[in-house]
Amino acid sequence: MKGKLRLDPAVVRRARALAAKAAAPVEEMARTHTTVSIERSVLRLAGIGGADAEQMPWANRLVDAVRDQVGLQQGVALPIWDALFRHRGVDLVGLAAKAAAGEVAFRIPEGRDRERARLAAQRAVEKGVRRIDKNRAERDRRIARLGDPAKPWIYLIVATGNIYEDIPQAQAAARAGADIVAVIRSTGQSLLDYVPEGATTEGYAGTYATQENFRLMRAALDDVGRELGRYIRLTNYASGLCMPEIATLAGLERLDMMLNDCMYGIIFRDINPQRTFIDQRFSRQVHARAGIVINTGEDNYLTTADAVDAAHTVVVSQLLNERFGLEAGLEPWQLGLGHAFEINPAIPDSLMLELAHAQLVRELFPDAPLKYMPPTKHMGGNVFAGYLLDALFNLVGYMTGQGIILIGMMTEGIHTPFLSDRDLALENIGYIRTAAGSLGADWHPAKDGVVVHRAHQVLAEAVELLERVVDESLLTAIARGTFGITKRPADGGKGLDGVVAHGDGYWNPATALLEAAR
Amino acid sequence: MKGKLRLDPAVVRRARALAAKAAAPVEEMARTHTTVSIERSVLRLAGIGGADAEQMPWANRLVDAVRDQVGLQQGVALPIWDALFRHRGVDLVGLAAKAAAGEVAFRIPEGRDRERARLAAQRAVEKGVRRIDKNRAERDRRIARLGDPAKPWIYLIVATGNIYEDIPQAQAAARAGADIVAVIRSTGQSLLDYVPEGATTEGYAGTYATQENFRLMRAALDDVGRELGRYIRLTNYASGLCMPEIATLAGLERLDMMLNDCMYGIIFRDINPQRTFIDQRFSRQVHARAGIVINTGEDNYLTTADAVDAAHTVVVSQLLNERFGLEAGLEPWQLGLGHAFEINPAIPDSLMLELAHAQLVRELFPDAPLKYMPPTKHMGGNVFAGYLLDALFNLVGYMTGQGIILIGMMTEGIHTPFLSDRDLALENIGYIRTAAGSLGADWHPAKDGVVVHRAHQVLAEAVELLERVVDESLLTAIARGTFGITKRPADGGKGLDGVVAHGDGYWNPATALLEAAR
Amino acid sequence: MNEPTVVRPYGDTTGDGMVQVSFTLPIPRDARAEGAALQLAEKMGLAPAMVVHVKGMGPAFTFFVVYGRVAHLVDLAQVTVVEREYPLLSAKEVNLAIRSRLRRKLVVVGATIGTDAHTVGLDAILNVKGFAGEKGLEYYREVRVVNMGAQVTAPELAARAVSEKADAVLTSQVVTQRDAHLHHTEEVVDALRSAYGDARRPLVVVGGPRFDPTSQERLRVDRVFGKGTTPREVASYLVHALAGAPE
Amino acid sequence: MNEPTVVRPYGDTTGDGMVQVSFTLPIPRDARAEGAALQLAEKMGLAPAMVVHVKGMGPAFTFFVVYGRVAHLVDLAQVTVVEREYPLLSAKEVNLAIRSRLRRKLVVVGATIGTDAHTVGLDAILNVKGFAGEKGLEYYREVRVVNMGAQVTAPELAARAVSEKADAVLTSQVVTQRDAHLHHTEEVVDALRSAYGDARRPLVVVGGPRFDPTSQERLRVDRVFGKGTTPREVASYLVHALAGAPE
Ligand code: B12
Ligand code: B12
Ligand SMILES: Cc1ncc(COP(=O)(O)O)c(C=O)c1O
Ligand SMILES: Cc1ncc(COP(=O)(O)O)c(C=O)c1O
Repeated sequence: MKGKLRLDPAVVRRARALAAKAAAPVEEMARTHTTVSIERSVLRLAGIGGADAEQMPWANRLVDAVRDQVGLQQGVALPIWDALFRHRGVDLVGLAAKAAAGEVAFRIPEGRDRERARLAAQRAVEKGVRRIDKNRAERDRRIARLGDPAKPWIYLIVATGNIYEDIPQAQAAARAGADIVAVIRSTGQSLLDYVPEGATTEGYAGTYATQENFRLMRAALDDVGRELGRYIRLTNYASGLCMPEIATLAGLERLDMMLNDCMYGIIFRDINPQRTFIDQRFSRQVHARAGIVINTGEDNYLTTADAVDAAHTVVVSQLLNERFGLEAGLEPWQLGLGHAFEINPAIPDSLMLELAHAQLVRELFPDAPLKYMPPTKHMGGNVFAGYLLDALFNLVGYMTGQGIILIGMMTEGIHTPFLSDRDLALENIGYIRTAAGSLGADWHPAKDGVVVHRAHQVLAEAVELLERVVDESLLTAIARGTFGITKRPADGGKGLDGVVAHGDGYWNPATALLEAAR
Repeated sequence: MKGKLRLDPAVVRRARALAAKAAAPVEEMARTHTTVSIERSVLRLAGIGGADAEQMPWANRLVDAVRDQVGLQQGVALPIWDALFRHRGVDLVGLAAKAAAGEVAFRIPEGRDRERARLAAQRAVEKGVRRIDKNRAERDRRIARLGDPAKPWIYLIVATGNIYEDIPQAQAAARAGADIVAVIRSTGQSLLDYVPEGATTEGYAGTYATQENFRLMRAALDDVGRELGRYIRLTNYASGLCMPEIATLAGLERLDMMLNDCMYGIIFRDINPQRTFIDQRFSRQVHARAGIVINTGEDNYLTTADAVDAAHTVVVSQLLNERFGLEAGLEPWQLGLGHAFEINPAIPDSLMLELAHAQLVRELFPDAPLKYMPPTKHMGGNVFAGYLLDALFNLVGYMTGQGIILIGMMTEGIHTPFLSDRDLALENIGYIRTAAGSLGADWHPAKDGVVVHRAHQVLAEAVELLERVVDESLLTAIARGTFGITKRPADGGKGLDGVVAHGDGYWNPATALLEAAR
Repeated sequence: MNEPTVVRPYGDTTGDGMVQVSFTLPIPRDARAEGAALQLAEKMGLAPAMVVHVKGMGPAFTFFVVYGRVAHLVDLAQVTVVEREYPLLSAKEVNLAIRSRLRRKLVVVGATIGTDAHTVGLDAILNVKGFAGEKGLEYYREVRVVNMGAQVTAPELAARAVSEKADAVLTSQVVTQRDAHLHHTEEVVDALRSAYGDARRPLVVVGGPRFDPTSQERLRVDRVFGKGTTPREVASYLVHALAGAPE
Repeated sequence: MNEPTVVRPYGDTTGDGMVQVSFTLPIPRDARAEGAALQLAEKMGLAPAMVVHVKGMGPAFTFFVVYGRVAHLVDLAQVTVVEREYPLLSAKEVNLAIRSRLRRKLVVVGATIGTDAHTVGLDAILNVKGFAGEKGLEYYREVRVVNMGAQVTAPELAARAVSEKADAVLTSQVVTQRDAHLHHTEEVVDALRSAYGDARRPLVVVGGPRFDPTSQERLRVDRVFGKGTTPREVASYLVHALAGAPE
């Protein structure tokens, strides 16, 4: 079937081939490097938790100690499980405490010692992987029992900064119709090279992503899901300096979706590109195992760039995110590729252009759930106009069969959402769904009309841009400001010092387990 | 061309034939009766104006005097112009004053006196008709010079009760984008069997329709139209006990559109059915001459009846309004047939059903401008929900090519519009037009889909109902509550005492002139 | 109960006091406009207030949207609740009460008064069809309903009440511009007084979406029903007022 | 001029005083709810007030929409207008003024501070691309712009100001939750104080959509720019403050 837009399959194939070509060198880099956060993830899978008196997680203390003494070229697993044999009766946290006090001498074990450490590490990490597997089965079981809501899933954000305010708001959102609740992180968390610990009450414009907060919210949503007879999905944010670890914690605490983009941290948080690409691969391997749906962040480009001018950059980025995702083991149904309704409402035919963009993405990625983001940039203080714009966004979402609809707030231009903003937003999409949910079936863009023309144009521009990216390399393209008109040189940004090339004999029990399974 | 709904032309023809059959006896009645208001219209065309100390118009005084003395079976023209010959130097107002003081003895002139009176009356009424003709030409000239806005025309209401508050609001509305301004009448005016005089400042929920108010508003809209380079149309309300006179005043003061329905007064104001049918015919003859577009009131049925259950009654009434209109000399482009977006938004697929209704009417009456009314009944106190509902109404209006869109107010469920409500409403439709004005071209209801199915069903129900109406007669159908689930017996309601059967030799110079022209 | 009795408006955090306000000022959109809006917001108690939207409407008016925090407290203990002082009865109970205590049919005469032509609300209470799934008063076997429709003058209504020996007069008023509903209600009360003189006049019940249900004394009527009234509430009230308290 | 200086809100008639209000109360939607909303409306000065919409949101919150008349007057004479105390210059004039009066390039260091990552506003002022059709400061030949981007700490900014010999430090703050923008501004002021000691510190200019443009004293900065600021306003201000008053 040709689809409503009559896209040329040859052009689509060419676009995918170019994306694979552009991604290849970066994939190779990711396969041959590790990062401090990947190594910490190994320990987290093996059960490390908690923090020292300065609130620095033990995972960080232990990895830093290994790094200081023997480097990370071989990974942390071998030196640490080797040390555990030499410090009988001590668990990972105990070892971390000792190491921090300078009481552990790490080494790269060889021969039988190496084998012994390898086996112990593997067994320890397997425990974590099994817990992830159990969570995945548990999710499937609950969905089977409670039933899965019809697509598009309605996605709502809570962002009070205080997990204990978030919980009632999240439950209220679910009761009012949300299928997915996302807890926005505190600004700045993505630049922390550690994951805070415990239940937190003091975030700015969001709540810290911590294992305990994950657990509390998971339990709260399970409760309300039971009450409502509907599985409520929990979402958080991986992208950032701790992408691998947060992905790991998400698997351990049965989160269902994670914001995880191969370039978001680079463009929007000025995280080093190499660090990001290496981290994203590991994090996606964990997501793949956990059955988590990732959400990518192309929507963000349209907040700094113009949504018409930069429409093709969204498509290019989606093709790259798809490529990196599949390479890491994600299935197509796990690719919640992002895009957004951000065209200036003052321009003529804006709705037709939005339909073109949304339908193009729908047809390019037929199996992906697609995360569709509401207008933000052109939301001002006129809350009535905002409510209307959100309604048309909802309509386009239904007409083009998006999988995940992030609910727009009429007060987007003003403040983080009030309880009532969210309730009104749900009424908004509820009305559109009931009244016009099936309008898309009667929508057939004319062969030579605005919509078809625009979709073809965007795809052509995407192919052209991909050709340039292949030519100059992805890292150069990023450095030149290709995405979100933000320039990020390959050696700039935060976190490059956490990147380490694999040495001969590098070994990571987590990667080994995750890759073996495929 | 078959249209989007694939209506069967044979069914459409049958519906029209049935409407003509149902209308025929009523048309015959209208041709053979007069009313006090028709007779007063003759005097108004001849230039009578003003009122006595009790604010009763001289037109009423004079017609009542004739009626008391000689009856109206011959019309008022002959006895009055006869009397004028016998009271030299006295004009119509003077005669009315004398008659009220009991100083005039009317008679039915015969022979040469009759001929003389006839000629004088004709000459006097011709003056009024010429003024109407001049106004029509003036309208054409202004439109040619200033340009006519593209359809749909945006129709806005002012309703402060005070003509001097109405004027700035109307001008503001035009500046903000209104193509048509309607001045709602004070509640209760339609039950007055006279037209108040002068500029008025004290209406309830509307402003009295008076010749002076018409004149003031006309001038104000001409001013703002010049400023804007766009002809702004002025609308008022004819239906009511004084339908013929208000239609006449509208022609004399260059109004452009008039609410004029063959049954509205019956159903919604409890005016006698015979009176209404007789009055509507004359009033439409005047509108035809004046080049005024009428707006019918089928939308109102959906405020007392359910918009889904009663959809076919709207179509039946439109066919009747069309039939009566054409019979009275209106051209198809003058038939602003009314309908509305009043389906309960809580029911599934409500937008699809609205599209079906609106498109059905569009295809049934391809040359009529169609007046599309916004949601009112399901507008509550949630102004955000209301704003959204209005937006979807606007969208349907554009998608189905309506000619005249009455702008919905988010505060419909609360109060008569604030200035800001109107401004927001115009922003609402402005956005829909700019963003989605061309969506209709890509809308093709599926052959077996909800929309097509619903449209066929409504048309079939309309034909069925028309068959019943033909069988039992239109007056009986009305008495049985067919329209707006309101029962109105043929002898009930207000104003029957103002109806008079033509006697032998009945003569009305206005009808004679208006009918001669065709 | 240890529920708090004093609360503040809630935006997204307990106690934040956030409210939204919009209004038009009859001033041009110029340098002063925002300051003028802030002044009004301040007088309403918003501090800090944030003008988030300013729109000039023609040369002489400006529309504003303002968000802000109010310090006002809402004391729930001070809220006067319009408690129904009578039990809500089923149709059966209503009929039974009338039969056993009034021993004849209860007669109501209903109308929309004055120039107001809105009948949907009145019909919702009177017609069999009813409202919100409840049948109207016509459905009650022991109630005789005279529905005069709309546009009825106060003297016409009073005369009919006399001739029908009405136990209760029910009036509906929907148009409220220039307080039309209040004036028309006064006219009804006066007309009934002159029709009945010192004789015991029927119960006067008024209804409509913009009436304040606590205003009966001000309006000199027996009962006021506001928006969302259901026929059963009215029937139960009539039984309570006219057929004594049920056992 | 005989313009009125005292006005009231305008619904559809001069003097009607009508306003719209919406808010949430942390109470269930029960019999008291509407009364509670009216109490708040009354405290805000709405009399009469009309609760037109009541929506329970879960078991513990209720949302209200209220319309009503306020008696508050707005006295236009009392409105303090933030008058621009400097003339708006063209790019040419700016360059000329700097060249002739400062006799060297004017150096600005800009950053979004703290954990705030919003750069669009800062870039709108600094980047060539500019805002609302006006080119940003980079476009001015006599201005040297150092744009540090976002997520910059106060000490980093202060250090860079010193090393670049900044004439002005421009900070942007968009996230305002828990008054983050105010706290971060304080941090900048303190960091500059410790970096410069008693030496003359650069001009401190802060901007962002939720800043109150009259708050410079409270914030201990030189100038505050709010929403909708254009680069030319900023350039003109810098010239005014750093290169003396133009002739
Ligand atoms: C339907 C309607 C009409 C229909 C009326 C048909 C008819 N036969 O009734 C038509 C189209 C004819 C009409 C005309 C006009 N209308 Co009208 N109309 C409405 C509308 C859309 C719905 C009203 C309704 O039916 N509500 C449903 C019923 C069930 O609710 P209700 O009336 O509140 O009744 C309930 C309670 O109040 C109570 N109740 C009511 N009466 C009684 C009586 C008793 C005894 C008791 C116990 C209880 C009770 O019980 C009922 C059930 O709960 C409203 C807008 C809106 N969405 O509310 C405007 C509205 C009422 N109309 C309005 C106006 C101004 C007019 C017009 C003057 C012009 C215009 N703008 O359209 C004309 C002239 C009417 C006239 N002369 O009176 C205004 C009134 C503004 C105001 N507050 O003053 C409104 C609010 C619209 C607006 N925003 O401008 N209208
Ligand atoms: C774009 C955007 C983003 C982009 C930012 C990309 C980038 N590189 O800048 C992305 C997607 C990354 C983002 C992320 C987040 N955002 Co954001 N974002 C926005 C958005 C949609 C537009 C902001 C914008 O670009 N405005 C356009 C510019 C030109 O306007 P401006 O900033 O006001 O700047 C003008 C003036 O203020 C002034 N000015 C500004 N700075 C300066 C500096 C100087 C020196 C001068 C003189 C003048 C000046 O001049 C400028 C030109 O007139 C707003 C919502 C909205 N519609 O406003 C939310 C918004 C600002 N974000 C918000 C939040 C909370 C976040 C997040 C925390 C999570 C979330 N909810 O999305 C994250 C994390 C960000 C972080 N760590 O800081 C909130 C802030 C709430 C608050 N008041 O505290 C908003 C209001 C959305 C909301 N309602 O929740 N966001
Ligand atoms: C892909 C992706 N990751 C992460 C985030 C959130 O990141 P941060 O917590 O840094 O604001 C976003 C937010 O938009 C995103 O799109
Ligand atoms: C056809 C028609 N005539 C007249 C009117 C207005 O009549 P009145 O002034 O009696 O409210 C309407 C209002 O809806 C109408 O639809």
